[in-house]
Amino acid sequence: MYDVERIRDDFPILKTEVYPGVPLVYLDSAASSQKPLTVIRAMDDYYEHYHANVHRGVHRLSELATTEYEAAREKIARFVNAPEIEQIIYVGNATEGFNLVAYAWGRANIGSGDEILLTELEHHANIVPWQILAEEKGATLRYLPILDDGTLAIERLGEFLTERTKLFSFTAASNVAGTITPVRELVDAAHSVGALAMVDAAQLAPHMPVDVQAMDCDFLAFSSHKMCGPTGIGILYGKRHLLETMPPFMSGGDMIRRVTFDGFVPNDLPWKFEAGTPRIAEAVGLGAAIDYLSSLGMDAVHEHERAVTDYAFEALSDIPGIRIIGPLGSQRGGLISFTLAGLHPHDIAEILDKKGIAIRAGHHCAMPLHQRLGLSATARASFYVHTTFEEIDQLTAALHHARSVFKLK
Amino acid sequence: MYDVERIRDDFPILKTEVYPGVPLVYLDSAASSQKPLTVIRAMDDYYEHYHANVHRGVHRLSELATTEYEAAREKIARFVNAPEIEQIIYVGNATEGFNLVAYAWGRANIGSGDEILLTELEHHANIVPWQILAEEKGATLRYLPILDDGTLAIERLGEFLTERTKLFSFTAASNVAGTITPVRELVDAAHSVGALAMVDAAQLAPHMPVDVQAMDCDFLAFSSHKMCGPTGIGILYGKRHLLETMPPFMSGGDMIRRVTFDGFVPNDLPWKFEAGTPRIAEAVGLGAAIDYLSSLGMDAVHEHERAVTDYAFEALSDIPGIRIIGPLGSQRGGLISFTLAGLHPHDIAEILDKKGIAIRAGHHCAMPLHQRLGLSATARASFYVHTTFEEIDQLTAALHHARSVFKLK
Amino acid sequence: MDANIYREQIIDLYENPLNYGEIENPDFTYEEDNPLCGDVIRIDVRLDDQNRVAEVAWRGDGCAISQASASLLTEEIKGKTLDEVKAFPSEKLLELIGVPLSMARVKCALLSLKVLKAGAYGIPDPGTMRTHE
Amino acid sequence: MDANIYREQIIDLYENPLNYGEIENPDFTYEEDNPLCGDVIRIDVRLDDQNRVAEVAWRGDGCAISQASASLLTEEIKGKTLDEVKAFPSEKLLELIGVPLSMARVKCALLSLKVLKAGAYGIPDPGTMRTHE
Ligand SMILES: Cc1ncc(COP(=O)(O)O)c(C=O)c1O
Ligand SMILES: Cc1ncc(COP(=O)(O)O)c(C=O)c1O
Repeated sequence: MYDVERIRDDFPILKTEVYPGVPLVYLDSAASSQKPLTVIRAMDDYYEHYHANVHRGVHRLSELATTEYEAAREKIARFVNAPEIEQIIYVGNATEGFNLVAYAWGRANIGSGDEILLTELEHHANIVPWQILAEEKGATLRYLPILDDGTLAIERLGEFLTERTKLFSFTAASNVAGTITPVRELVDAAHSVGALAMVDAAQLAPHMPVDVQAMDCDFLAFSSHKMCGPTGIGILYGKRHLLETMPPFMSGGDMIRRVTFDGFVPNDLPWKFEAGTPRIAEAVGLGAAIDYLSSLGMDAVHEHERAVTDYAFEALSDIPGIRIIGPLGSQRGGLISFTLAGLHPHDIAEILDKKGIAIRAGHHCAMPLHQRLGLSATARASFYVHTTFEEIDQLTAALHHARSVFKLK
Repeated sequence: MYDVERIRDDFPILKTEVYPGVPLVYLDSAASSQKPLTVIRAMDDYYEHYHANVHRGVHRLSELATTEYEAAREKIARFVNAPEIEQIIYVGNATEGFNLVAYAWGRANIGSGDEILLTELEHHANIVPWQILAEEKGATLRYLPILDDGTLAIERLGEFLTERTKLFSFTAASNVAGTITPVRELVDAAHSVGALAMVDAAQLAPHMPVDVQAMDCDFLAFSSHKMCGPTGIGILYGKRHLLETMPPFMSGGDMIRRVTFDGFVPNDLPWKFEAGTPRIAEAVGLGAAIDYLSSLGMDAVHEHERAVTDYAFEALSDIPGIRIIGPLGSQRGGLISFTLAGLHPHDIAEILDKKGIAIRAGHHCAMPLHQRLGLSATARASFYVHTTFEEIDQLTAALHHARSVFKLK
Repeated sequence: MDANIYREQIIDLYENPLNYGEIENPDFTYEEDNPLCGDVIRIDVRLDDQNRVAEVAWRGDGCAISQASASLLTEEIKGKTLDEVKAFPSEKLLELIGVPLSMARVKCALLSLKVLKAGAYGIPDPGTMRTHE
Repeated sequence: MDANIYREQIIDLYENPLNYGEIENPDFTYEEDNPLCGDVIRIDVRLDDQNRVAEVAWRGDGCAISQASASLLTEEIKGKTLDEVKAFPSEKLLELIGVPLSMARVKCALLSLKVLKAGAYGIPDPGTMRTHE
């Protein structure tokens, strides 16, 4: 059984008081999740007992550090069902995953007149690197539209995927509308016109089982800090033949086999893409986060969030003047973005904060989507493994209170 | 007074036994330094009490996280005497600092026939990004030679710096020869032909006071993990007018002011160069490391290392068959690379490891320098704030022992 | 702790803003947003022949703090000289708002002043900005 | 704990390697380095008309483990068929070396076998490699 109270005990921060006497109600996991103690302690253990630089050392600490650094990679490979461990590249965050592909694959493979297809749902991380690439190469960006309920206009794919399309990069789960997209269907559509498919799993990997082989995607990126892991690290998965034929992105130590004054020979995968001293403690922490999530079971995590989200959807729907962005039910991940007539999202977040409730207000790094929705900002409550029904009740009550502060009827 | 025993108490790992009954003698700080407890605890405190995503949040945790993230930047700015806080860019490691400049400044400013001057002392981080850039742009790399004692052939600068030189990028302290270079003199020489000057401070910032204004350098990079801070973060400093006119490097959330479906407007400095969720815990940890080093005083740190290094130099010089790389005395930082006739560096490191002594063996990410020296590998012992004379005695004894294992006379 | 930053006057000004609108042929005009939250404010100013603020109007979209601040600021600068506008202290505006603000909200509160000063100093429009309405 | 990985035989082989040298007109030859430490080994092999190893020689530069391993391996494969060479098990070589090795040193120990097999499978030279001597 999924015991949310026991799970809450795993997260030290949930015992924090935000203001004297005001306990934390953390409903901002989509921005960044909190960390269980095991993750924090795994990094402490590293720093207190076996920190050293990896790969190049003969001595014992370096050996231990290298072993744990690579063991974490293996855990991640298993977590997303990657065929081979070498297909898991450590990067700084999901954003760097998109930049790596845009620089290393994109600059070698995108030319004038080519098209890159995105969707109207995307986060800036999956827009701006392609804007820069398209501008540099004379390529064109297109955006698959959404319907008014925040789902993709799948039936219009045929208009947008053409033989000029070289890449279709899309989110598996929207951080604003909550929409869960039909990844395999979109990947197949991309492949059917000879395009590659890249998946933004930043909001998927923390919440649901991920299977890159079942998705058949060519690239996939996500961030550690949204899935119980530390800041400063993210993952890029890629198909082997693509990673092998791509030139390096960042260069320096570790990513080389050999350097002379005249040139260099890159290292094997995955190190070819990991330049300089890597994110060692961060990999150890992410490995511990993967262990933690696996111990809960990603199916159970998803089910818990579904229950909480359905409950929240219903409760919030009754608030006068509310507009909830995105679809209902099974097509929605564990978050709800909304506006309240007569109350700016910032003011909502501020009033809730004083009651200890942390939600986010703004464009959530998805300005184009907000423009499409005719909004400049939304308020967003997002849920995770430790969210309780009582917290949803507190949220609902606080929103009613906010309306009364602003004297809304 | 500099009390090394008290300082050793600050580092939990120094109490570790590498093998049962064999305490750690850590002489590999140049590869990566150990961390004082205050640094580890600062990150724990962050994760246990105020972790949240920065910059975009109204709620209290986000406010606290943002404050600490930016406070660390201010500490770093003060530590290197940067004129303005916005000139401090958080990157993943020193290597990423070079890549950022090579991509963002280099691709806009280096053309066919231009020259980039490096030196024969450089680490791969300060070679390979320029090789890629030069190849792409049809530019030429040149290397200022070293003399046989590992110091730069400064008197030949006139041959190598010409009006074709657009950038002179050089190390302030070599990670192999130990050489400390005359930074201001080299920067002035670069400026005198209209070239920019970039300084590799990866081995300087941990050990000596750094003053970017006194150096007058245009760019400077270093890594947190070599200076008591966490892995996963480094610093790029740049002159303001350069950073302002450079295009972004990585793109996505946070580095933008505004995004539409058609384009984007970059954010102000320093965030223009920090895409996606940043290295928040890592910045907090680096801030604590700066506090720690400042509490010791960088002059005192340098003086202590000088004493230890001089002592080690003398002791090692007496070992039969030893060849010490690099200069004597005041031109040397706190490390000694060497070879022993009849004993491969790897075997030395292995035998020392069994006695708990961690040194590094290999090319130390400076293969071209090793080629220049006619060596494929060296052994390197490197010192830091916590290194004692007794540890040097243990090193010397262990090297005599290694020779006896290999039956060398 | 309660949401005491929302005192009566702020909420009144949010609902009934002062000086809201546009000026035809202003002497200067400027628009800027707070990129981290999307708040946006545009201010138009017409000066009289003594370089005093003869007419001022603002439009915008954002939270109660940023919008109330624009009302309070535009009200306050009427009749002031261009030099006084350029020198208008941030502290003064925060005082007019009169409630304790966190760091993030201080940016909201001062957006109107940033826009006003940019216009007064004649800074060119920084990008492709546009009110989201 | 003492440096027991350096048993007598390893050190003897380091000082007096077996089969050290070159073969003119080998049937296959291959060279590779361990990029993380700079150890490098080149192996030349001449086969007889039954595809058995008639002559083998190696050159290289590196630690006692990698160099002793090359002596032991080349000694062991004399007279073996090409197919036996291709199938030569790593465990067998580690057994011949006969001392406990850490992960990093296992790579040193197996470098010679990696080079031998690459040559036996006819893999083309992977880069601009060259012995540092
Ligand atoms: C002189 C020098 N430059 C650059 C680097 C690169 O540092 P990092 O690997 O942390 O990027 C190092 C350390 O490895 C170094 O010693
Ligand atoms: C859908 C989506 N994609 C990408 C990102 C970027 O992640 P990060 O900021 O960790 O690089 C985020 C989170 O901010 C996100 O929600």
